[in-house]
Amino acid sequence: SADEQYFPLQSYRVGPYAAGGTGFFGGFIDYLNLINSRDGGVNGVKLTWSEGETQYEVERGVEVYERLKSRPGIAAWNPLSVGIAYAMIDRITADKVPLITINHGRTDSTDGRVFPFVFPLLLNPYSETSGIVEYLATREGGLDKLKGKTIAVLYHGSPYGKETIPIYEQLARQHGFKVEQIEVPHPGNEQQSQWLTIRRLKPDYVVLRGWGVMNPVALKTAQKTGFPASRIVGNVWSNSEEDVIPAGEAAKGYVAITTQASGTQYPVIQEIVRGVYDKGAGNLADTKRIGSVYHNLGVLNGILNVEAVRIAQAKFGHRTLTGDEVRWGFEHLRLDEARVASLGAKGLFHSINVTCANHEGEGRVTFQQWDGAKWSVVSDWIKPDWAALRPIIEASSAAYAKERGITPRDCDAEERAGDTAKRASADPQ
Amino acid sequence: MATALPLDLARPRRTGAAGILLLLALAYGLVPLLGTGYLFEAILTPFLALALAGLGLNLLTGYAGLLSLGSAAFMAVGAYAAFNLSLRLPGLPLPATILLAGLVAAAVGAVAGLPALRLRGFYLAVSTLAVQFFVAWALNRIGWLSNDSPSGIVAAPRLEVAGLSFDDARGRYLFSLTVVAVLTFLAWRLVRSPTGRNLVAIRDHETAARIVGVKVARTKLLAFALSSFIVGIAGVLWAFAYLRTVEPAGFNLDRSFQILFIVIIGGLGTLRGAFLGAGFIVVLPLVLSRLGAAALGDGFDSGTLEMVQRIVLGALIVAVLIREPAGLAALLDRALNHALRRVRPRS
Amino acid sequence: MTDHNDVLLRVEALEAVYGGAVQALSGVDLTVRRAEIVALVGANGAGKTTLLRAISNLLPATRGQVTAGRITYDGRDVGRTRTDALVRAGLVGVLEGRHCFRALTVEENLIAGGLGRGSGRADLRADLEQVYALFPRLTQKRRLPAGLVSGGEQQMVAIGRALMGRPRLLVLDEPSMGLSPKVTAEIYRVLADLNRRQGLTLLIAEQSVTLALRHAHRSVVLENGRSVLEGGAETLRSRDDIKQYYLGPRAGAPAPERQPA
Amino acid sequence: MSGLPHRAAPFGRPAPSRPLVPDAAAPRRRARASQDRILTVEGLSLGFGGAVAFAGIDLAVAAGEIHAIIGPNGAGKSSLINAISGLYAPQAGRVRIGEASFARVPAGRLAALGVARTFQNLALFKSLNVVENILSGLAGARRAGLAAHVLGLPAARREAAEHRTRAEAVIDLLQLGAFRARAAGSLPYGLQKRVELARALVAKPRLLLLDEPMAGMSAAEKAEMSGFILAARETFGTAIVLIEHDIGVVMRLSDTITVLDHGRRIATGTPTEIQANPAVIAAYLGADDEEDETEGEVKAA
Amino acid sequence: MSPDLAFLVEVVVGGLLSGVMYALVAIGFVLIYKTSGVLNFAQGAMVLFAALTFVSLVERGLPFPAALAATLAVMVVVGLTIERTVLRPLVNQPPITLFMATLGVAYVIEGAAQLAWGTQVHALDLGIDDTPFDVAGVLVSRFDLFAAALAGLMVAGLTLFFRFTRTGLAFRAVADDPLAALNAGLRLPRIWSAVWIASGLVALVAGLLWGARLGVQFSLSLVVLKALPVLVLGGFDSIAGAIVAGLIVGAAEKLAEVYLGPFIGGGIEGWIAYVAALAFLLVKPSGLFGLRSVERV
Ligand SMILES: Nc1ncnc2c1ncn2[C@@H]1O[C@H](COP(=O)(O)OP(=O)(O)OP(=O)(O)O)[C@@H](O)[C@H]1O
Ligand SMILES: Nc1ncnc2c1ncn2[C@@H]1O[C@H](COP(=O)(O)OP(=O)(O)OP(=O)(O)O)[C@@H](O)[C@H]1O
Ligand SMILES: [Mg+2]
Ligand SMILES: [Mg+2]
Repeated sequence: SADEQYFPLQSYRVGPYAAGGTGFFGGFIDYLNLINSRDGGVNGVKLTWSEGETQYEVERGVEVYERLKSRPGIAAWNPLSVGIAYAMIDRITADKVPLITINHGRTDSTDGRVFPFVFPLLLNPYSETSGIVEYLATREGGLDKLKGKTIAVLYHGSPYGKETIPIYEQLARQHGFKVEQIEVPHPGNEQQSQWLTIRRLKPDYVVLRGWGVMNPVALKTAQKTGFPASRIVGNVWSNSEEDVIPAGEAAKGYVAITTQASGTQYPVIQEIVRGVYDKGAGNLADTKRIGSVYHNLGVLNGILNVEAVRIAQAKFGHRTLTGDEVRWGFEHLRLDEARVASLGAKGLFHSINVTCANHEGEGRVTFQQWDGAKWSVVSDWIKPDWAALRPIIEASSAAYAKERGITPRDCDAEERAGDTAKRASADPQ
Repeated sequence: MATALPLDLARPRRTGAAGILLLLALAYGLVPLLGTGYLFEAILTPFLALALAGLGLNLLTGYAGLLSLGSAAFMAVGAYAAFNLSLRLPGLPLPATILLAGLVAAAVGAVAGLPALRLRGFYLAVSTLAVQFFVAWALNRIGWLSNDSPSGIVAAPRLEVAGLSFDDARGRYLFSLTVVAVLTFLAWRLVRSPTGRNLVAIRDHETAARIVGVKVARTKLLAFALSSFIVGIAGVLWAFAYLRTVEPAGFNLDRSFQILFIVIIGGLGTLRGAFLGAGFIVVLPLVLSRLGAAALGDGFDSGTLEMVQRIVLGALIVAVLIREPAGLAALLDRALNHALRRVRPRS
Repeated sequence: MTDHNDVLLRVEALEAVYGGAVQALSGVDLTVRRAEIVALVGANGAGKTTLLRAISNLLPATRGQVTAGRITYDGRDVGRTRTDALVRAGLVGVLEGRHCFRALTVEENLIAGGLGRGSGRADLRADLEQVYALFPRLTQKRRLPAGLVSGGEQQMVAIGRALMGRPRLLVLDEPSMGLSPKVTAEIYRVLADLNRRQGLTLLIAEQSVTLALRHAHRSVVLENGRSVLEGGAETLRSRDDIKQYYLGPRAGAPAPERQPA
Repeated sequence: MSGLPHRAAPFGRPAPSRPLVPDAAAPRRRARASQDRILTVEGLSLGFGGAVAFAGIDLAVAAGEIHAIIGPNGAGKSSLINAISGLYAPQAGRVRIGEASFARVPAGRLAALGVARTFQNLALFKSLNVVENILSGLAGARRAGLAAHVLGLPAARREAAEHRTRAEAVIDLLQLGAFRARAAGSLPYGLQKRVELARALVAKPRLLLLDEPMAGMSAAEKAEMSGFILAARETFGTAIVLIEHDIGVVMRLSDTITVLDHGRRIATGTPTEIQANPAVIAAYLGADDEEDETEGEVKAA
Repeated sequence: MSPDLAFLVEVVVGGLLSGVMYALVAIGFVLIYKTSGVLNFAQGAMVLFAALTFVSLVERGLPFPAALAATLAVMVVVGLTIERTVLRPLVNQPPITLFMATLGVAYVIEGAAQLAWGTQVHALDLGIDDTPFDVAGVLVSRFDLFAAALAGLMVAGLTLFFRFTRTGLAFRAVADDPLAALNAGLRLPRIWSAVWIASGLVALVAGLLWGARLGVQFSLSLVVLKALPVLVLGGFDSIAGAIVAGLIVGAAEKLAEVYLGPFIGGGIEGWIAYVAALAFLLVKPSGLFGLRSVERV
């Protein structure tokens, strides 16, 4: 049929964050390409997309949004930028199109009752923090062993960087470790004083909540001040090749959180290599970057988007869906390990279980270590402490709802009204 | 600091007035009728906000000759002040909020202007960077200012005046247009007042200005305050009418530079320069990228396109300056004079 | 006398505008022969400064532009020769309004004049001595930034700097401006001397016309951007209207017609 | 401001109604009679580092007097005026302007003290047009506030109208009408000097300090300018301190002449006295005093 | 040494060494300012461009010296082009116009750099070990020492050049009054080309050293923000000022961050240098060694 589902891409391939943007949007496009060329689209519905360059700047993101929003058949927006995502929340809510902020975005948008169209899939800043603490506990041999330890958090001097300050404090109280949070002013190309402070504090671990150039500089300066890289743990924006390669030797042994493993060994990546790159249709100019962190994240993002469409199609029919219908698909995005395996992504990521009330979907995290040439996974799939986080999230979303005069949805009622969909999603096609 | 000004062009005054009326009629009459959401949301609203910021900076840099790289900070002050005022004084009507936010920005501006009493030129310019970075740091650091939002990004309140909602694309455009029109009118009155003359006098020859009785220090601070007032309100428009979120990152150094380009490219010391400059900086890149996309196809690598566009934009800036160092306003005047002479040849 | 080799500078039907709009020159013809002193005479705004800037090819730097006509200096097309090349070819100018390097000391200002020509150290030293001999006042001020010395001293610096370039054709824009009568006389004496002994050619725009005419061999009158009269200094001195306007007023008689541009 | 004589003469031509070189004797007599000193300088000294700009200068200027200061280049004339107008801080001595006496004149209050000046190197507001430049000379006389002007309140309007009339009167007086709307920076040098004079005059100062107002002018223009200066004195009773190198002009215009050399005052007296003073001739005029175009007249005077 | 004292020394030493890195960037600005009175906004772009060109050539298999030579050549071409297409037509324009023009140049260079070499992040290994060694309890990095030595050499070289050649005089003359300089026969094109080439080379050195530390990527152009306070403190037109102020700024900002940060909040490094420079300027408005602006009426 002539049906098409359209993905407007607010990509950034220029400017300070170009490397991340190129990898992520490259992976996303590669996966969409794969679906089109291998399966002829999703149930015959072709996937289309176009890009608007944002340079990671909010107003350019808005411009691209306004320009592309009237195109037919928009499935979802995937800006991969906190600032742009924030500026879009009102807009997409009014226009009834889902906004996917995979691995980032507003923590309280996890609460789908208040943010019906926003999906911080797999990870939000709080679950990331919790995941990191859980991981450090496994290294110490149990959560109780954290007691008395000192963790220094080196954060980027921006709203993004500061966002996890309260949650670290809370987890420190909860688990009895000491946390020292140290700010690095933007852009972070000078960190001598921060690392000297760290040297004096002698923490057991340093968590890097970094951004862009701040990461390699942190690793280099750590080396200069004699802090071992293996005791530095990077957060989700400090986990890519671009963050470690510039640091050279100094990055060897550095560990970072991730929601998706890197490497090309996964069947879906192999298919992309064969089905897309070998035909000259690959998006990455540099094929060495296939399987890199951002590329795999882009592919994973593609999988999640496509599966949401597929799930929604099962309910609404094999045709171009409206944004609201795709939203429904995201809200029923349940990929268990078996389904993940059948998608060729076993080991690439763990699973996801999005519900009306939980737009994050309880993604698992894992930790990877840089050996100077590549990342390799060094931990199990770790479960953040969702139960502890949920009340904080709900408090925050409730405040937002109040401020904006939003009445939270009644998820149970909605679920009862449309429970046929559950079966549809669980049913592999 | 010396400024590039056309010394030789008498502006066609009458044509100017007619032109402005025509423009206003278009802006209020035709554009709201014919415009699309994209035009309002992605072009006109940011254009108006930045033009207003340019207007404000022009008072300082163009008229008073004081170079500032801290405009974005004053925008931020305006935006955050308005946010906090509307949050903490819920009953306050929006126009009052905006006015007060402007006054807060003006106060900060006056303090930031103190170094101007001693410093000149690029020394002053670089010292205004202290303001730029300090404000960003303070907004980031003092949680109260962003209502303790963990991400530091806060949503702007809705645009409502006396029960009238301006919360759709067209409404936001008309709201911005009105604010800009009113402030532009006031700025126009200002530059033609003795104070406006004093600003230029200080720029052109500070010693002579002092001798003829201009209160130099006071006037410089006044220039900072007035400029920051307008720039602050531009910040309110930027945050409330355009982005609808308020976050420090949007008011970074790049924005300051952008506003400075607007002023210089548009024409220092002319009010219309701010609008021409904003047109150049806001609209031209969009046109370029549309042209590029049209020429090369939609699927073309947006990054490459962007880089080509950047090169073209840079080259255009240099070209405009070479052609007319006094900026687009002078270029336009010259073209107009030329056209007029064609139409009415002098006898 | 109209031998081509003899003509050092020729200006033909020159027109010039500022800022693409203001017509400053609209038809100037002028020849300067070797070893000649030519006085350029004209009211405020007649275009003297503009003409002299055009001769040094400095108009583009002041947002002006030659729109028609041509200037040849010693066989070179001035419009196509950069100012520095002209200076090295011996065409050196003194700008109106002094234009000293204000942050540089008086001596550095003078040296800069020699640098343009590419003088060696020894030459520089010798030339400096000459300039100091001409303007003893500058000797005391050599270490002071030129921006701080008195107006007349700045004028001396400007003239001295031009002399440091060892000109063959020296183009002076109002050299006597702001100088005391004694110094003015001295400057003219020296210039006339250089002219006589070394064959220095001089083109001088001067408001103190008596002074200029006393030394000039010929003079050219500019009016409203046009050269209206050219002749020996004698002829000019004998012209009543010229005399009236430039040499000193007699109540009641009209001055030459001028119009604001 | 209707006291100014209206001069209908076209630009560039001397007004036929009045001799171009007026007889300066009448006002001179009047100035002598008047005892009210407007400016008194006592023992004023100024040096820069080691160099003396001027030392121990005494000077007295009465209301309506034209007092010329002459001297070789670098004698300290401009520095003296700068010190009187508060731009330089003298190391010793006092300056009395009207009733007020200062060790350092506050430059910012100069206009309020009724003093205006022109500068040796043009100090116009280049990008303002001629009218605006002249209006800016009234900056010190402004009463209505910014808000009043922006909102167009009656007080501000009245003030603006009054200032405009005053500016127009000066434009008429100095025959600048044709250049009204030209940016000052684009005018030829001589006219810029005239605009500067206009800017100083518009405030109707009690004391006017002119630093080489006629440099770069032709003889006719100088004569014209002399006429303007005399007219200014005539209409406002302004006392004028004049620095000028054209000795003919100085002789014609001034009531009193002070001669500086190397920062010292070497003579003060009437033009005739000065012209006969051998020290002055040696220091300034030069022995063979032939270069000045108006010498004949001077001798005749 | 007591631990507190050792720590203090370490902070100061670290600050001084960082300061040298700032000075390295600042010198590029000084060169341009010296001949045109303009803050060269394109300096950051040139740092990026030089480093990117170099590293891309190395990655394409060129040996180190060949890549260096090729990059030098490229920077020469860039300098000449800027002179020809931008400076020459804009001669005798006010500084603010030229400032704007350098911005246009920055756009072109940034665009061209990324277009030519891509937006990848590159590692740059100069082969200088960055592991610390211990001097009486204070860690010092070899790399920093190397950078300091290089900066010192450059400053010394340039200072001598300006002092003992008449080029220095010509530079100052051009910056002072370009019209008069033209009129005096100074060869502005040659001077400007020379100085833009020189600042291109300084950009290359800064780009290599900073690139080795940050990785060669877009953010490299942001190092100029570290150089600006150094510039105002030292005086825009003084090379020696750049290095002295670099040291002061480096040490001051580290001390402030470490000892003041805990009280007023961390991350103050971003502006404290500016505030310190500003405070100093209020006492001496043209910086430590900057030329006073000479004005009289
Ligand atoms: N930079 C400029 N911009 C615009 N117009 C100018 C500029 N410089 C000069 N003019 C105009 O060009 C004309 C000629 O001026 P020019 O300075 O050459 O006269 P001049 O004979 O040297 O006068 P003066 O005796 O006063 O020095 C005048 O009308 C003047 O207004
Ligand atoms: N700000 C200053 N710093 C240093 N020296 C100065 C300063 N101002 C003036 N001088 C010196 O003081 C002396 C007197 O200068 P002044 O300008 O008063 O002379 P003048 O009598 O006006 O001369 P001219 O007739 O040439 O204008 C000069 O030698 C000058 O160098
Ligand atoms: Mg002239
Ligand atoms: Mg003087």
